[in-house]
Amino acid sequence: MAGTANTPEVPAAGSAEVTAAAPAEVQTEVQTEVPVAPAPPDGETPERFRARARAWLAANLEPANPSARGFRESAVSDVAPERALHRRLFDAGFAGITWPREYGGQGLGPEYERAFAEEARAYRLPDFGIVGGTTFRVCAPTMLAHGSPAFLRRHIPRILAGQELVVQFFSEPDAGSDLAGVRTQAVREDGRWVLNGSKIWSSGAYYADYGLCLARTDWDVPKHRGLTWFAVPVGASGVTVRRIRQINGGSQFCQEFFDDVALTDDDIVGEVNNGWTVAQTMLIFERGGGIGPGGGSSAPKGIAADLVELARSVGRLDDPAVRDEIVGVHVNDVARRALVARLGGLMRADPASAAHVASYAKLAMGTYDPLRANAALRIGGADAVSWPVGEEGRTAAAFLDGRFMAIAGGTNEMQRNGIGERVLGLPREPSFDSGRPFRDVLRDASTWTGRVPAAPPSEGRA
Amino acid sequence: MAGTANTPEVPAAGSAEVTAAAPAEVQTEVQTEVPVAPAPPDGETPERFRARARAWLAANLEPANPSARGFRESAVSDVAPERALHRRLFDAGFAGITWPREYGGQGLGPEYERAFAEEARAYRLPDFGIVGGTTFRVCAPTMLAHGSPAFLRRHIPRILAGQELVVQFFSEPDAGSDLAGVRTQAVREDGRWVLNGSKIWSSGAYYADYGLCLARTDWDVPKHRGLTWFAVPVGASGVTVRRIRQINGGSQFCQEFFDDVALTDDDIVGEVNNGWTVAQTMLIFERGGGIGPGGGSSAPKGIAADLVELARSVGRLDDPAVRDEIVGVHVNDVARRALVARLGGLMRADPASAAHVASYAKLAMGTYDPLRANAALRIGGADAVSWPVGEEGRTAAAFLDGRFMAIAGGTNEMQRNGIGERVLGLPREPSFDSGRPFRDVLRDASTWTGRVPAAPPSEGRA
Amino acid sequence: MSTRLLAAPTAEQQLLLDTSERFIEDTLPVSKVREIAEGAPGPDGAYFETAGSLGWFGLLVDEAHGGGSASDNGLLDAAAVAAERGARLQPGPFVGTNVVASALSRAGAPFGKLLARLIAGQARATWVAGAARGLTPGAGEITARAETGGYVLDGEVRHVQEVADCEALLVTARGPAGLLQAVVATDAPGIEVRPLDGIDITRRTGAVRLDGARVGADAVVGAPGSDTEALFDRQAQIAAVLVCAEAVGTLHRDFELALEHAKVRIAFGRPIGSFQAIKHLLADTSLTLEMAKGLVAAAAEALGADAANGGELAHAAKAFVGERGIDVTHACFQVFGGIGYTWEHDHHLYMRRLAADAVAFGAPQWHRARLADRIGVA
Amino acid sequence: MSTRLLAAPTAEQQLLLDTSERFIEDTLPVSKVREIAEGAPGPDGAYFETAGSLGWFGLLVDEAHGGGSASDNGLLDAAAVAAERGARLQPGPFVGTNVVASALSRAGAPFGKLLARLIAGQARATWVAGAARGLTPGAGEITARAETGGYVLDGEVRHVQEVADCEALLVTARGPAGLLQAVVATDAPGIEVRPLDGIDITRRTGAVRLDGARVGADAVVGAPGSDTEALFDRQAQIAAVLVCAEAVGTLHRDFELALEHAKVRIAFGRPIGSFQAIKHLLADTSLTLEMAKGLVAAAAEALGADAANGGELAHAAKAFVGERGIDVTHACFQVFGGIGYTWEHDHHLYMRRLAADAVAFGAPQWHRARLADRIGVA
Repeated sequence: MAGTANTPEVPAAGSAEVTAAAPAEVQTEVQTEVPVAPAPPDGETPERFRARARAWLAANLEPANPSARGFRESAVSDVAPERALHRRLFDAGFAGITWPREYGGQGLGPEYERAFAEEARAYRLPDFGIVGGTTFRVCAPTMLAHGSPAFLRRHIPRILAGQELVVQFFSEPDAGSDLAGVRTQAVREDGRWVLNGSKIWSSGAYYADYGLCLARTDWDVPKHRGLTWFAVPVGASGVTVRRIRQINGGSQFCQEFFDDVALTDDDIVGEVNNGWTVAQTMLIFERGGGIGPGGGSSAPKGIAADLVELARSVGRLDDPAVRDEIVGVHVNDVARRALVARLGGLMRADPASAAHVASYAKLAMGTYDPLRANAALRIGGADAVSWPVGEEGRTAAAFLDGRFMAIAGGTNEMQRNGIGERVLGLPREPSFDSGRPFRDVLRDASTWTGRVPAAPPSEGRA
Repeated sequence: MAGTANTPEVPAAGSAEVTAAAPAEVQTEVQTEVPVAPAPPDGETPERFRARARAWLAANLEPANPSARGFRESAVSDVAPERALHRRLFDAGFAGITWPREYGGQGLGPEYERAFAEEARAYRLPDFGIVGGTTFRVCAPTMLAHGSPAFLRRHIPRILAGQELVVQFFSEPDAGSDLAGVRTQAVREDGRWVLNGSKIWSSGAYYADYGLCLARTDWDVPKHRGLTWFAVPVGASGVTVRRIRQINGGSQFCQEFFDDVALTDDDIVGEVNNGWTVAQTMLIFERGGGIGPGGGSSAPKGIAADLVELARSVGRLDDPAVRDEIVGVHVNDVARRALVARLGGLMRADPASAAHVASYAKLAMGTYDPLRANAALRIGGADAVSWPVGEEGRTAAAFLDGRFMAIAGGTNEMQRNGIGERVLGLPREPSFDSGRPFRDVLRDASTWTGRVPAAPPSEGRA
Repeated sequence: MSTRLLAAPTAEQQLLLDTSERFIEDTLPVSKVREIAEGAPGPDGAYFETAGSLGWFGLLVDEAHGGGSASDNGLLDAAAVAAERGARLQPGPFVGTNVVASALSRAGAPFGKLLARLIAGQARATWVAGAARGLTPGAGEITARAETGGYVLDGEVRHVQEVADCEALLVTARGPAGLLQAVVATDAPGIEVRPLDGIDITRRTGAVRLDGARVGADAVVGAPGSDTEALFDRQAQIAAVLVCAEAVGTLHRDFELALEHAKVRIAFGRPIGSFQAIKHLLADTSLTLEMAKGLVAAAAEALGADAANGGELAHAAKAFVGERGIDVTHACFQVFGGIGYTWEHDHHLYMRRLAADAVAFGAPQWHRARLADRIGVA
Repeated sequence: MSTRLLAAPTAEQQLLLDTSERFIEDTLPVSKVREIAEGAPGPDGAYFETAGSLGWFGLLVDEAHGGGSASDNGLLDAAAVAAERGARLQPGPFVGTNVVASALSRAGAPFGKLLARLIAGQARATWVAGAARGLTPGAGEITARAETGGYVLDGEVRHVQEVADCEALLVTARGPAGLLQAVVATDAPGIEVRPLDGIDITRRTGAVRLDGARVGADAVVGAPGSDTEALFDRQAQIAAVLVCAEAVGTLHRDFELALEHAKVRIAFGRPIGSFQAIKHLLADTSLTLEMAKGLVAAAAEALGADAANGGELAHAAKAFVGERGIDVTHACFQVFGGIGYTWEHDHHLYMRRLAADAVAFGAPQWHRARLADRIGVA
């Protein structure tokens, strides 16, 4: 009777705790190896490169299986073959095509990357699940923008060779929307850094090798100013990774606990106490995947096909109320797609506005996803809330997941603030934590009265 | 083609400006007369009183006409007969039945008032429209609570005799939700007060005799502390009353302009600079009419009869979408009535909470009235937005009026703040104007940055 | 801690509620419900017998048949108890048992023995209606054919809330003379109860299959045909009121947790409840909740007193609570943020329960349609 | 000042929009529209002729018939112009004239002379559909009976937007062989145009009565029957896109005024726009507005390019803008507070316009029903 929507691999009682032994082992073994990628041939052209890629792909990779569900949540052991596959790409000179030569990339232009992507479309490429995106599209680009040459020489080639998967240790149990309100701290002691605290919502940390961790390194300055990024080995002593069991039964996200984890200056990305600058770069990369150039061409055909199918399956497709419900969803669906297309146009017209305007797309998801999930629940009726043992309760699972985009990666409220202040130019929210030592902010927040101190005469009358 | 919903008495272009000549004239004429009411007979009992009232009513008043629309918006001249009728009640000892004898009332208990109300139900009583309620249920009770004996001896008997109608001069063009943010000022000069500024949303001021006016008398203290109430003769020199033309074509509300209006200490209600205390009393009386003991018994029968009639009149009563629309409205209607009944129970159980809990009823109106008006617009379709010349566009007028309760008498936002902080106990909004001279508040608001000054160390660490 | 479904309970009602709350907190608090949801065994017989001794199952039964209520309105009392149950996610067929007991009480003597067991909490029962009169589309229907001295019942009905533990079922079937209702024992031949999985892991939902199940004429409740249709409507209305009352209790507690979170959770140097975005969301949600409580209490009061508008209010209550309850739990989720997304936090247990309660005993659409039938009927 | 219906207009489109905006601001800004609403005479012939010279009425007409567009998609150009018109509450049958011009352009030569006058702004026209195909329930219908050489038209249709000033009407009638459309001159015998009052005081709405009005076979547009039904659908879709584009402009300006108000209005020592209650309301409203703009532009683009999903997008646009536009104007009203309740403030002019535009050329319900017809049609 405890059976729920979908609880594939997580033990029924409590959450799994792993100390990520496997990655640590791998890491120890190869600690000193820095893989070297072949240089591109002299006189390389996009055409020659394309021909070379085509031949190599045909000889080395298997055809893609479009019906395969893809790697999403997996045991650590499942990642090993994917790592090996990535290493073969690396050794053949097809990993990091546009990345700098000195850090294991090929140093070629984007036209080479496009050529490879076109040729590779029909093949099965390495799939690291959600950690793949985090590693290659968020963490590594952030490292390249802010890491020291020595740091990059140590890490980037290994990333490109599939030896290092990197996730974000960013959000905290007590710092969600308030991203800079970090309480995990790194204290300098005897020439090294000692990390204590906890991070949360790290996707797939349980099979990653490193976490890029934002820690407070100075409590006596305003919150944005005393932060530093560290690359923390997931397998280091004192790191505990706990998979979070989600309400839908899945457990893709993790919480980490740091108990006197020893780090060195070599692990720092960017400058000490300048971590917020690095964070802003990271947030831009994180949002990068959010909005494409437009949704028109890939729009599904017809009227909300999934809900039509649902209504048919429960025998209610002829119910006028159900049909109107479906039409209502469809209207919002096409309006959302049209919005994304419009935002693409606005961003191209004014690239500087892109980061702010993107909030519309996020808010649209956070607003309409739950409404859509509710509509499906109504259409499904009793069949949506109970089902034969062993079957999948997909409508129920979607309902439980419906608010995901309203909360994760910046809540609806944060998007509304962003749109209100940065797009519409509305006057700012009063800030109670931007100009004061973070230590004091935390202390005073616990005794909040709503009272605003009177400005000192000199300042107030300036 | 300019014809709109209902524009009865207001000239088409611009708004009517009146200087309230008629009331002023009346007032001058009777300036010194203080009417005297007869004392109740010795040994009066509720039974004897009732018999006396019954006989007097039968001999003196006309039967009530329940189908008469009632006095709502009228010319000044229409009020004269109502005043005369009230004077007859007064002279017969039936005005101010529970009010103090020394101020022209009868000084009897509430059971006498109930007896009179029951006997009088079948007769046509004086009807001052909206100003009647303001005078007798809001302004006079406030005066009785805070006015000096001399003030009350001058004004209350005249109010009871129908000679003084009193409205509120409270809201300002630049102080709506922020009721205490008053900028109309009274300056003390040569032993008198000089009033300048403007008030707005005074219901029926154009046929009233006095306005109870809240004015700033000290700019160098926090906003709640430098306020004083004055009874301003509407006909005084320097007072201009302008009827506001409303979006629905009506013009029940007024704006007043004060241009060096001379007042004296005798015109003050309560103490100088203690006006906010008086205001809070007034707000309690103002809200008093909002919630009865419950809505169950007077609930209309059946399903949203007005919308059913509308749907029938446009030939859409058989449309399933229209029927579902009507049901949706009905469900909200009965939930609102049930809410009012519940609030009555909660208030009786805990009278101290009444003022705060009443916000639910107000917010329910502000939330559901617009939805109901929108539903009617959808049901009415094209017939709701255009109609034969000369007919009344009732659905359209209701739509234009639909937000009235969301804005007037405390916006939805103010109700939500009240519920959040005073009922639910949520932490307070930061206040930027409660602890500082109002002069400084106004100056700084115009250059708002959202920056909160750091607390001086001594205060912050207290 | 009380949900205060009744704005002003009488002393007797308050006693019933206080003892019920204490019993639940001592016996089956939410932490234990969670264990059941994770696989521990459900409440035992002692739980139900104690509940019976508190009066939970006799509130809708005439005193002549051994029932009794705290006030002169047993449905109002039952609704108040249901709200306290819902706030603590109590499992078990409270709604079903009360609906069946109410129906048997009206039917009288022949069912005295079963009724006594139900009242005492020695047995549980529920109502198996399925798609009869459109109540639960797609849930399947039972048909009854006459045979000498009784009927033979066939068919399958899914989505029967809390059926697992029931000793008897009140089955609605399509018979030769129209709608027919009969009491069957779950252990009788030809009857099979099969568990279903579901979103609400705090309750046990199941399917009931009747395969040539025989019932005697003495098992028939009320006269088949239009009389039974009227009984059906009343049962649906009572069930609607009680399941709404449980749901309102669930909403109350979900909201209470969100409110508490808003007061203690700090972001940007302030408790998040000091931000208008959160404060106003909670104020609006609180308005919905107060309206829901008022409406459910009004419906219970009117239906329990056989007032003319009782049925109408019951349908309105299910329409309102079924639909707006989902909005309330979404709003709470938004206040919780990420923590509400974790299995360890209780929010999802409330959210799951509300999704299932919304369609139990008729989805809002069905109850709205009943109101639409009354349009233009003065 | 531009509404930016197009995220990235071409230089030619920008030129069309700039000249249109300048023309409106110079000739008939909102302050003058207000005077017309209060009783002053409507725009004169020069207004329409200048508009014609800017290209407003030829955008949906083939070059062969004297039309021309700024881009290769005349409907997209027309929608962009319509948005600028709507932002400034421009009166006159822009939508109707373009719908008629588009229909006549397809029909070709016989209507060349009228078409030329329409394009030049020397004459206005609109489409009289009434309740045909359910477009405007209760609006009345025209019937056509055949006579030698043509038809006789009878009936009355109400709720014809901006009919007062029209020289010609495209009338949809129920004929002997199904739906039939014909062009009639408003001064022809048997035709009467009667003004109506309405919520939108910036437009003139009227009723059209045909009493034995005769039209020759050469006045019939398209082949009666299923061919005309397809024409009808396309006309309804074009009209939907254009009236939505005007409405989106109106929404844009109402929102712009509310936004400005939120920045300058002070309460509690702060601009009210610094409060989350107002800021978040405006952010949500802005999202709706951006979605509306995106959807209307997408519909214009697809329908104007004869893409397969053009009709579907047009119906969706009318459903979205017609319903959510009312929400947007309510939100703006809430930001204005009391000032929005005064006749002197422009808000109510926008609010009135939006209420009327929502039902013009098919209420959202009708367009939703057209989408429902397509459910399950891949």
